[in-house]
Amino acid sequence: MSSLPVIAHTDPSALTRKDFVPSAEVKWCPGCVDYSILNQVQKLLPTLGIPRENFAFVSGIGCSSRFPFYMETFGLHTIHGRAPAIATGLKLARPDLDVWVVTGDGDSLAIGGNHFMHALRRNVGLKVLLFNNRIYGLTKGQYSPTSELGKVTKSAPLGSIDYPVDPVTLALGAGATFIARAMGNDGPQLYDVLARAARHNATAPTEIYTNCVIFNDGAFDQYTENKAEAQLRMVHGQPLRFGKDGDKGIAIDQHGRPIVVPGDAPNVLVHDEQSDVLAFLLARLSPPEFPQSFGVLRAVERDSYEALAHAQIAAAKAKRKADLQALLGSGETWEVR
Amino acid sequence: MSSLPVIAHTDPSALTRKDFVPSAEVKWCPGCVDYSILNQVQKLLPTLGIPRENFAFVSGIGCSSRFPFYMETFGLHTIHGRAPAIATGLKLARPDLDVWVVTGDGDSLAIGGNHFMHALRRNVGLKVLLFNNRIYGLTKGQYSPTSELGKVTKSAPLGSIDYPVDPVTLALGAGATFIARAMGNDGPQLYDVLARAARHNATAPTEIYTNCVIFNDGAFDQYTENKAEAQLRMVHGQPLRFGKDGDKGIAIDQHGRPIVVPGDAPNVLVHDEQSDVLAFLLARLSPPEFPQSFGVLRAVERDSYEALAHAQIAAAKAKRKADLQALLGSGETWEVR
Amino acid sequence: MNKNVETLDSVVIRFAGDSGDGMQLTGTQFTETTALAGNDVATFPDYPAEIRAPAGTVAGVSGFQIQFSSHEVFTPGDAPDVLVAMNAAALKVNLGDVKKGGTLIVNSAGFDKKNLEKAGLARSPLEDGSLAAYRVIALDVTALTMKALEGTTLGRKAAERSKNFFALGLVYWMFTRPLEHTIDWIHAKFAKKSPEVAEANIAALKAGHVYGENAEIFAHSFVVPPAAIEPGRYKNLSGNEAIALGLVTAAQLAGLDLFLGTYPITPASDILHHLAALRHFGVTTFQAEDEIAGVVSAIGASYGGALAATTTSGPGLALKGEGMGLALMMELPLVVIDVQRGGPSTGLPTKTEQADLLQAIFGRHGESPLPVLAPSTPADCFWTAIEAARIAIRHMTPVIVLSDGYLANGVEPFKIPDVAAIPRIPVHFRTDPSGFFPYERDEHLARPWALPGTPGLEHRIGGLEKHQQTGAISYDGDNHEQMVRTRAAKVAKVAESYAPTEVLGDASGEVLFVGWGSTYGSIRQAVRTLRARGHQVGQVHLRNLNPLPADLAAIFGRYRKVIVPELNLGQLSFLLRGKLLVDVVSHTKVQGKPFKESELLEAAAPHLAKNPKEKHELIAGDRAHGSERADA
Amino acid sequence: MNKNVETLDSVVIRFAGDSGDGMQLTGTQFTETTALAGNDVATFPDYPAEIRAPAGTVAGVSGFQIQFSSHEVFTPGDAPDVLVAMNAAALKVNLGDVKKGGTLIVNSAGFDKKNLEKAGLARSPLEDGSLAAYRVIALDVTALTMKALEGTTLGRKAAERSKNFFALGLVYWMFTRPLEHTIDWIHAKFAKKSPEVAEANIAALKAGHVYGENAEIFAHSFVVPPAAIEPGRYKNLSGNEAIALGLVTAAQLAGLDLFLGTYPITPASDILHHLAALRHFGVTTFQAEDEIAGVVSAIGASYGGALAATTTSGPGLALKGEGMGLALMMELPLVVIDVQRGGPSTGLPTKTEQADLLQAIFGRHGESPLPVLAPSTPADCFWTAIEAARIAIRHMTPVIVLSDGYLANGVEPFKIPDVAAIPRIPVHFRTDPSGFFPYERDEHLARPWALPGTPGLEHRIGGLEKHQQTGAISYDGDNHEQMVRTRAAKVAKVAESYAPTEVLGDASGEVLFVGWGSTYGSIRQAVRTLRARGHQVGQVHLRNLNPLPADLAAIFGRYRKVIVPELNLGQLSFLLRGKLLVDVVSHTKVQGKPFKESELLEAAAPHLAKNPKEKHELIAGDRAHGSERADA
Ligand SMILES: Cc1ncc(C[n+]2csc(CCOP(=O)(O)OP(=O)(O)O)c2C)c(N)n1
Ligand SMILES: Cc1ncc(C[n+]2csc(CCOP(=O)(O)OP(=O)(O)O)c2C)c(N)n1
Ligand code: SF4
Ligand code: SF4
Ligand SMILES: [Mg+2]
Ligand SMILES: [Mg+2]
Repeated sequence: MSSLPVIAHTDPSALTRKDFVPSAEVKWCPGCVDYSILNQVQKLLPTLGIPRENFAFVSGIGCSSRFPFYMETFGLHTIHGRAPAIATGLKLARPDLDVWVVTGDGDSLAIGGNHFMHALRRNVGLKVLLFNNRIYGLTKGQYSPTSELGKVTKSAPLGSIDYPVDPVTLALGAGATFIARAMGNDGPQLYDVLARAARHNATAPTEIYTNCVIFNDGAFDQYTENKAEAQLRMVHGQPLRFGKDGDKGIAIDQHGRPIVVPGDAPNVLVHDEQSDVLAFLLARLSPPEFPQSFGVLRAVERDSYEALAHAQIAAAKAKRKADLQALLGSGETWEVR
Repeated sequence: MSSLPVIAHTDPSALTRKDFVPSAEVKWCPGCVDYSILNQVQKLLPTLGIPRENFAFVSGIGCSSRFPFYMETFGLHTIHGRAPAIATGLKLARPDLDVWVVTGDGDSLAIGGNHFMHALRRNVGLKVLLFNNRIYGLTKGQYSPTSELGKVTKSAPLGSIDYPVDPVTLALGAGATFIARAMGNDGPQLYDVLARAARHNATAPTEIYTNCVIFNDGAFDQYTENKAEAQLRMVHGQPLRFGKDGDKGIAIDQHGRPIVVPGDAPNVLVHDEQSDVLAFLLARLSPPEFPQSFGVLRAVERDSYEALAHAQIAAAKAKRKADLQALLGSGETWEVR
Repeated sequence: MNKNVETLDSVVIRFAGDSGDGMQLTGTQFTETTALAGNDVATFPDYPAEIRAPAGTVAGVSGFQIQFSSHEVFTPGDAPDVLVAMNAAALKVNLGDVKKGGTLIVNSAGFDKKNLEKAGLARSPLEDGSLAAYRVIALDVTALTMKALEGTTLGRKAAERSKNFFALGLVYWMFTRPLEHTIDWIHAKFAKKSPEVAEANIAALKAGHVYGENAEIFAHSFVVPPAAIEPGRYKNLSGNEAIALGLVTAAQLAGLDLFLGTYPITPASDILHHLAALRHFGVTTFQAEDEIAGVVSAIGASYGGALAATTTSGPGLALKGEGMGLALMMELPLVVIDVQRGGPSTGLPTKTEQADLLQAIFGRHGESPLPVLAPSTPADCFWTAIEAARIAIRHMTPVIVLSDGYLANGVEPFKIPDVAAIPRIPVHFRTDPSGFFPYERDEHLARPWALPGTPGLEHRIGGLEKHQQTGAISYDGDNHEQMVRTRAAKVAKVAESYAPTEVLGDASGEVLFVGWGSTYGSIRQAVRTLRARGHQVGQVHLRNLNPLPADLAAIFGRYRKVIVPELNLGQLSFLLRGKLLVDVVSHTKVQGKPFKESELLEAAAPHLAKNPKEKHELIAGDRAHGSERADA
Repeated sequence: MNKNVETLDSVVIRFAGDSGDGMQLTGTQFTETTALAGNDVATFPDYPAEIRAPAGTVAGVSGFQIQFSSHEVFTPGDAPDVLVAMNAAALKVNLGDVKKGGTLIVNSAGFDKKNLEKAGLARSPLEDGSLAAYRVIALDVTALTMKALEGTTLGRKAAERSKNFFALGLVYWMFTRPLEHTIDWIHAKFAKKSPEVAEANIAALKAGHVYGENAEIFAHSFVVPPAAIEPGRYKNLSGNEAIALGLVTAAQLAGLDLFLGTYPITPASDILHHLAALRHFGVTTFQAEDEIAGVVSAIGASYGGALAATTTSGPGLALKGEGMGLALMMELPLVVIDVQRGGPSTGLPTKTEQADLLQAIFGRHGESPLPVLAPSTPADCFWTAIEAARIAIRHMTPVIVLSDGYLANGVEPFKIPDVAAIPRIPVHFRTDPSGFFPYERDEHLARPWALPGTPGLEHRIGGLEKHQQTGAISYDGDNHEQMVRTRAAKVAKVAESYAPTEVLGDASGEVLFVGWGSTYGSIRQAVRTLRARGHQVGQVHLRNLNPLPADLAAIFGRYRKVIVPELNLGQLSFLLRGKLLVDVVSHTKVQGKPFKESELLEAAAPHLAKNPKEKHELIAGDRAHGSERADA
């Protein structure tokens, strides 16, 4: 029925990074890690075989949410926290589009926590770039839901008393079919992870650690100063090892608690992107006792929400004719002469 | 500074169930499991050693949220989804009160999902009764965020396409220090679990399966029809066994996946309320492959939000005098004559 | 046996009983049969607030009122001529409304000790003489039904459930109505699933009819001759269903898929339910996590090229304010339906009210004007939904439609339109990239609808103020002023497409009633009565609340007084005063109920001439100038 | 060397540079020193919208304007007499505002090729003759500063950062100002953390001063003699800080703990920041997950007996509508602060606007009236916050305070009050259980504040309509009507406590300006000028927007015209028209900026007498009847 214009698409094979760079000036602070993420995304998109006009970036409000302005694609810079819900409507209406959500830790976990959670549980086909700088950047430095306990900010001059939430465990709790984590300033790592997310069939959130040089500088140094000890790189089917030459491994005890064992111990766990319990365990690891996990924690295929929605519509259409005149005239009627 | 009236409290040792029964007529449908929950709560409160006037019940909107009207305590029947946030304000202002939140699966997980999640991560001292009937009762039977895929309701005549969310894994994902699950119509089970929740120092949510006889009758029959096989009762420090005479046990494989083993197998897991990974694993179990877990999944002590808040205020007061005249006159001033 | 038949002009009848007694069904059947017989009808269903209030109590009483007539009727009537009461609580709750001298048909089985207790009555009104002012027909409907079903295979309880059909049969006899329509309906409804129930219901229905025929309790039966109604095919339609059908029709007229993003709330949920059943029309209904997600998902869908709508009631409208602001800033079409209920806060969720008007017009931060419409009858909900979609698309703007609980659940005969005769809704998607600017405007001041997926149209828009042509973020003060004034001008421009305001009744005279929304029928009825008494009275019923029509001041000037009746504290009054500087008389009521005709007559009384000049000839439809209240 | 000193009445000076150049600090220091010197001052800081816009660009320009005078001043002035511009972008952005013939002090180092490029300038305005209409003083501030710092331990970059102090020193010389205050301030600020920075800044400051003294670029320096200001101790206070202090003071006056539930948003966040630093006053600040949690947590705290507040800006106010409805239904005290910014939607978040007025008054579903107040100056924010708390507690109601971005960040001298002299806020917590009904009312129509924890007061309330005395749920229509009208009457009653409306200027005459909020100063300045020109002009500045004072109609009647200037599309105008049926003249501007005096003079022109009767003697304070604009 829909009369959307029938359109000849452009050829995606000809696309290069430059095609995704608009003329607009990028206005993040010099040194902000947001630049690095922008760069990786602009590199990634031309490799996906999708016509440029089919990309839509939807963001909320925050420094990170300025992202769509810096992409030569369709872009919506909306209101604070609501991007996942707006994108859900767009993806439901237009499953042909490749819809990306760009959001910050405040945008997605403070005001937008519920929409984020529901997009995940519904498994809507959205790629979600969660710029986690553990601070509210745009509003000049209040603590966020991911800020550490005791953090001193303008809104918590004696230190924050809010226990932080971990976006990854939250996503797992909501039933996410995909969840990944990457360092925003580690180009290759980020690229690899985003390349996986881009190809996931349904909701694909990536938590990206994003250093804010102005209001939370150095927040992620702990993961880069001694990378081998501080980062656990997860590879599906491979043992979960870290440290110098993989001399340490992650295992699990009888209470279901993670433990560190020698890298060659027989009980070193093997990464399995299908196991949500394992993903939860890996997400819970954190320094100093453990390394922090990076990469794809979980990836399972499950019908996306829009696929189910359109299958239902298609089935209904196959079964019943959409005759508007008949619909209006249905039920008990009578004739007045 | 506060001039709240100084009040002689009533003697809690004299309280009985009857003291908590108000004159208001209970208006749930005959047969609704909400009655059973009301009954257990009214039995439990007099055992807690708390003066009656110190109980406050805060609810949102829904059949379940009518609960405060049926309790002879202080009660707020507020707006849809916001009870955890209102209760957070109340508890912060009045840590001396015993504040209970009463909510439904729609109230706490649809519109109120974010407040629920944030109350949990902040660890506010609230007892949360989550009446999960897997349906919107009050608005006459739409599917809820906990309704099963394919459920046929007025708002989904061809079956719901929403993957349900599990309140327990969601709570764990948010970092809950306590989470429990009980059958609403199993009086003793419910009483035991609520007695534990009532004594937890911080956020204590209990998911209560609540059969709605009108719009979702029989939703939980699967857990009662063959109780031994269908229910895993968790006891801290005890092996996780179920089935006839505990002939089966829950273990974990190298991928972190749960498996069923003979009850006397050496690798049967031991319940540990301190292990959130184990709690996540237990929460994920569900029929037909596994039993459903009931009881306390997780319970750890961690300072409550209001305790931290008031400690900070007390420390600040100890350090600096609150002299309003001095505050108004602080900074650069000058005299005009 | 008395075979007298008396002819009546209009009758008001109310069926009342416990919510388990099937009164809504009984009322609906009576309405349909009556409409089929050619009467004009207007109905008012009245449910209890609780889902399942305890049986037999006052809180559990359910009612259904119908006015039917041999001329046009506009309201279900003020006071019933006939009350059918199935138990003591139903009598207690409804008696006060019944006309003195009216008829009470009561099921005496509903007045036993237990029932009296539950109703909070010390003694039985059937016995204490308190019903002396009425004609009381008490019969043991329960026992009579049981007797009629002797020999069927049904148990006592199931059989008892048929008692409403006995009552219906009796009333059918009373008003000389055929049983066929209801018998057919029972067949269709029960024959497959439980043929015994069908059989029992039919038996009860016939028994009631026969009882009327034989028992010597009625002096005579009545007949209300058919009304002169516009020819065509009709069906009964509730406001909520009409909105759903209107939205689907609008989508078809525009050639778009319909997207509804919504969160359930009384009394709006049924719109979702109706639309969810229309997947085969390409309708997507998204039951969101809350009202905010409801409206913003619709914005996303609109951006993608769907006809997008969101439905809610007052508390939800409050929550959608920020989202609507985004839609009007992005200038995307969106239909927002607010089915008003008693407020503030949770208020009276099952009752009707008109108190969201100013919230709809002003309830967003910043200068954020948008068109606001209100349907006047259940069937008009259909046309108003289409009109809202038309404006939304033509002007690229969100539009609010203010329905209410009374329209939503009320039912009236709806003349089934010929789809082919309804004007299309033109949609122009921008496809040409050359010279494309996201905020360039057409003659309606609308910007282009530029869909993602269109090569060369890649652009970025959002909630920040934008450059007046390129849509790029602009912090420039002059540009902001220009944009603020342009958005206002765009909405003001909607009024240019209005037909001249229709004046019902006298085109000038003593009093003009100005109303909006569901008060249409009550006002219409009052105007008719006043004119019949010889007064010169007109009626303007506004469908467009924002912007207001340009010709109102001129019309107002033709009457000595302008009275504005509303189910709030005077919101339209305030609006008219502020916009037109006219000292209108505000007449308000906030009881969760529609106006009675008598209340409006009283309101008019002080402003009427002492000696009306002459009796008017009431022509059918009494329109001053006669454009159809349809989407012309 | 020229030692001439010229005496001036008023001067307007603007400091402008890159956001990294410390212009806000420079402006603040100049303001404080000038206030200490006894002038009356008014300021306007103007930040860039971006957090860190690229250095040197137009988007990154930051400005600070001060008017100081030997008589009362009410605005930072329309057009600067002196502009200090630290780079090309700053000159470009600000030049248009400078008075023809005004003085430009420019840092020539900010006009190199790179800077010109970033500013989007093809040629240097210093060289292309485009500044001929001004007195240009171009000096290489950067180099001069570097030179002054030779021998200090600081690196080049750090040293360069002191250049704003050089400029400040120069301007201090120009206006014959002492350096002590700033030197003290530098000591206090930097001495501990980085003594070298302190040293460098002081050296730069002194060098600038000496440069003015020695370089033969100024014909003379100026002096602006002290103004006649009410005696007392003063300090500079921004609107946001004033709100914070007002809330803490109100809590103390009421003997309650203060609870703030809020979510950060520009330009309101600073209120949170200020209050978060006051834990030792028993203040709880709860940084909630969103605005809804912000307002409802405050409701919870209010129910518990705290003085509860929530702070936000437009988008947040839209989100809080449902919560405010709950508060007014539960009838709990609550102070809602809306610091308005440019809208709609995200709009112009760093700019000022007054477009939330009708949203504040009408933006909730159902009939949900509540008191609305607006402060008129930064210092008045203090008193308005106290007044809001007083009304909230006395009438048991939420109250909205409408501040705006201009007040929030603006700074003015605040006369430090004697706390002991401010009237207490009486609080009565109900403790007696005998005869307790949750919705019984006192003489203010307020219900009792009954705290949990009080034995025998156990009761249940909520958002559903309640019985007018017991507070039990009531679906009764008459009760609902009674409650709706009572809630309205309660809010209307607030007006009974107002002092007679203050009229500034002439008590009758040609024109009355009626304003509200931050336009106070501009209007005041315009009225002063018009009266000086001999016109009879009055000013009413409304602090109470809802309910309106009862005496307005009488006052309006004393003028030939009523002009209502607003930074929106005429919201107060509409309100006054609707309430009073007066044909006021609306004068509006929506550019994210305050009115200029000249704009108001123009607006008044068509309505003024051609030949004003006589020149008025302008008495200090020019009040018609003189109640203090404080919380009396
Ligand atoms: C409804 C609403 N509330 C609050 C704000 C103010 N606000 C804008 S962005 C933001 C938080 C930004 O933090 P985050 O999402 O972490 O993004 P970042 O700037 O750190 O990238 C807030 C509170 C707003 N614009 N709208
Ligand atoms: C803001 C708002 N949105 C929607 C509603 C309508 N509403 C009331 S209760 C409810 C859901 C009830 O479901 P649940 O929380 O599961 O409670 P139950 O009735 O099943 O106990 C809804 C949608 C409302 N009252 N307010
Ligand atoms: S404030 Fe922080 S997050 Fe924002 S642009 Fe600057 S560095 Fe990046
Ligand atoms: S509708 Fe369901 S949940 Fe609600 S009261 Fe009835 S049985 Fe209980
Ligand atoms: Mg952030
Ligand atoms: Mg439920």
